[in-house]
Amino acid sequence: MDGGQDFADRQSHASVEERRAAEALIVDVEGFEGPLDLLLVLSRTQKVDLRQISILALAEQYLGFVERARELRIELAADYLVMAAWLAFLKSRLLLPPDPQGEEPSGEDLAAHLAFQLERLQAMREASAQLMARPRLGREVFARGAAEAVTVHRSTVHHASLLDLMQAYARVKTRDEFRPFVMDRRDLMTMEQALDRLRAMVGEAADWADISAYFPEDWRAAPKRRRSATAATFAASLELAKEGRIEIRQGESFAPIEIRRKDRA
Amino acid sequence: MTEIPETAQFDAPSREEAERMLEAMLFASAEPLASAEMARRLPEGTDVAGALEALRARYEGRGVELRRIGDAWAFRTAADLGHLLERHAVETRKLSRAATETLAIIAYHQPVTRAEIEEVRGVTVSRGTIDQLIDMGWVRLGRRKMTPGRPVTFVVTEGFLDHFGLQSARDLPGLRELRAAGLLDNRPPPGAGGEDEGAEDEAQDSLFGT
Amino acid sequence: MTEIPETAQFDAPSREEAERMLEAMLFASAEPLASAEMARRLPEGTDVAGALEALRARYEGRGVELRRIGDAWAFRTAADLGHLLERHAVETRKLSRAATETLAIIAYHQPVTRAEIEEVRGVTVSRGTIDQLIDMGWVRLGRRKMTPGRPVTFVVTEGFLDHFGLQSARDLPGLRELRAAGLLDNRPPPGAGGEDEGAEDEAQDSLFGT
Repeated sequence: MDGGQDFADRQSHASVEERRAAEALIVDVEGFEGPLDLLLVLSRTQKVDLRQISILALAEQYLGFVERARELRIELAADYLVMAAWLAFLKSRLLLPPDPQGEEPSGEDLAAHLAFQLERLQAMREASAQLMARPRLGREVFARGAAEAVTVHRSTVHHASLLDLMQAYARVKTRDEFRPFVMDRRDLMTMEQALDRLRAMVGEAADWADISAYFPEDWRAAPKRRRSATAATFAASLELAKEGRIEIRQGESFAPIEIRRKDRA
Repeated sequence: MTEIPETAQFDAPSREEAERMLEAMLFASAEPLASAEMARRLPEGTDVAGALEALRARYEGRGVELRRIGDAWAFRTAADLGHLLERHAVETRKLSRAATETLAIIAYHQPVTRAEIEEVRGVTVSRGTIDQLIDMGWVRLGRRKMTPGRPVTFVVTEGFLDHFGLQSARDLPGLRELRAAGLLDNRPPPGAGGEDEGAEDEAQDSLFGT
Repeated sequence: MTEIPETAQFDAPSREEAERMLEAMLFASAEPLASAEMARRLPEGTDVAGALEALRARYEGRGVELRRIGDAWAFRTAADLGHLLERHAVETRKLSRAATETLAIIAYHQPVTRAEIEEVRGVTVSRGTIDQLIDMGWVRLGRRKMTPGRPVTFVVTEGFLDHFGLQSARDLPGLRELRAAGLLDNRPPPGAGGEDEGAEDEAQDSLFGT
C-alpha cells in the first residue's frame, strides 16, 4: 500500500478538519450499521476511488474516531472496539517490515482484503439502490386489476384396494361375533318370553320332557339362539317351579333338564 | 377532495400514446372505468372517445376484447375462450367404509339382494351406496331372485375384477385365509372406524376359540 | 390430483388462434403463468413458446407489455405509464436499509448463506430481516451448501423478479460489471482457510449461466 507517505502529508493539514468530522460522526454513531459501514463513510473523506484509498490512513481515522468517542465517554459497541484492535494490529503490520518467516498473512494482504470488503459493501449498496429505483410492481407497474380466477372443476374418483375389500369383508363377517349382546335382540329370548310360552304349554305336560322340547321351532338350530332359549326357558322353569306349577329334574351334572306338570292333588 | 389531474400540464398526447395510456388504465383497473374518469386522468384535450374506439377495434377478434358496459369500459376475455379459464381437477379419494363393505359383500355373496346385504352388514344399506358402486362400474344388477317379491340382485362387474386384479369373484380369499393372513379386524368400537391390527385379533381369537 | 387437459382432444390451433388463447389466459391472470401450465391448458401440439414470443413482439411498446419472468409470463403495464396508475398503487411497507441491502446481497450472490451475507455487510443479520423478505415472497430457502455444517442458503424468488421487472437473475442491474470487478467473488480473508474459490465460482456460473 502506498499509505505511509500520503497519510503523513494529509495529517499535517487535514487533522483538525478530520477530528471535527470524527466528532460529528460520533454523535451519529447510532446511525451506522457496524464498523465496516463506518469505515466506508470514513473512506469517502479521502475523496478517491475506493481502489486507491489508503488503508493506513483509514485505520488512523478509525482509531481517531474510537479515541474521540472514549474522550467523550460515548459507549461503543464491542464490535467497534474489536475492529479498532484489529486495525491497530493492521497498522503495525503495515508499518513494520514483513516477517521474513512469512507464515502470517502480510499487512498488504490484510489491507487489500479490507479494501475489497469496503468496495464490495459499497457495490452492494449501489446495487440495492439501483434495484429499488427500478419500476416496481404495484408502484409503477401494474398487474391485471380484474383478474379472473381460473375455475377449477373438481371431480372425485373413489378407489379401493383388494386389501380394503378383504378387510371390509372380514370386518363385516366377524362383527356378529363381537357384537355387544344388548344389540342382539333378535337372537335373544327373554325370560318373560319363555315364561309366557311355558305357561301356555305346561298344562299339557303330563310326562317328563327335556326343556328343549318347549323351544320354538326357529330357536332350536342356530347355536346362539339355542343357547339363549335354553337359558331363558331354564330360568322360566325355575320360576314356575317356585310357583309350584311344575317339577324339575336332572339325572346328573350336565344331563338334560326335564320338566313336567305338577298335579295339584 | 378534488382530484388534480396528474398529467394535465402536458400537451394532449398523440392518438397512439392515448391508446397506450387507456390500455394501461383499463388493464390495471379492478372495475370497468367510466370514460369521464379516464378523461380526468389523462392530459387535457385527449380524444378519449376516439382512442377508446380505436382500442376497441384493435382488440376485436383477439383473445381479450375491449367491451363497453354502459358508460364504462373494460377488458374481457373473448367469450369463446372461457373454457381456457377452467381446469378440471380429479381427486382420488378412498371409498367410504359403508361402500367398501357393501362392495365386499356383493363380491363374496353374489348374486345378492339388498335385504341379504343388510342381513350380513347388520345395518340398512342406503340407496346411495349401491348407486355409487353402480356409477363406478363395479356393481351391476343381476337376475331377479326366484323368491317372493322377485327382488333384484347385485353382482360385480368385469370392471371390478379388472380393478382388483381378479380372474373371477371366486378368486377372493375366504374367511379362513383372511384370518391366516392376519386380516381379520377386531371388533370395531361402536361408532368408531376400528382399523386396528393383529395383536388384539389373536387375543380375541383365543378367547372366543372359533 | 390428476389434470385432464380440457382441449387435448382438439387439433393444434393455428398460430393466430394460439396467440388468442394465450392472450386470454395471460390477461385473465394477475400472477405470472408458467409456460408448462399454459401448455397443459392448450390443445396438444400447440407451439406455446413460439406463440408467446409472437405475442410479446405484438405488445412491445404498447401500454401493456408481455413480460417473461423466469419460466413464467405475465402482462404488465408499461413502466413509463405508472404516473397514470398511481391510484392503484398499494402502499408497501418501506424496507429498512438492512433489508434492502440484504435483499441485494441475496440477489447478486445467490445462493448465499447467512454467514456470507454477514461477511458482506460486516454486521450480523437479524432473523427478522430475512423473515421479512421471505414473508414478502422475495426470498426463499435454496439448497444447503456442501460445506461443513451444510448451512442453508437463500435465493430470490420469481416474485422478486416479477416485482422488480426482471426476466431472470441474470438481468440484475450492473451484474456483469460487478462480476468483472471480482466483487461477487467469495474471497476469504487472508490466512483464513484455503483457496477454494474455484468451486464457488462454478456454482455461481451455473446459476447465472454466464
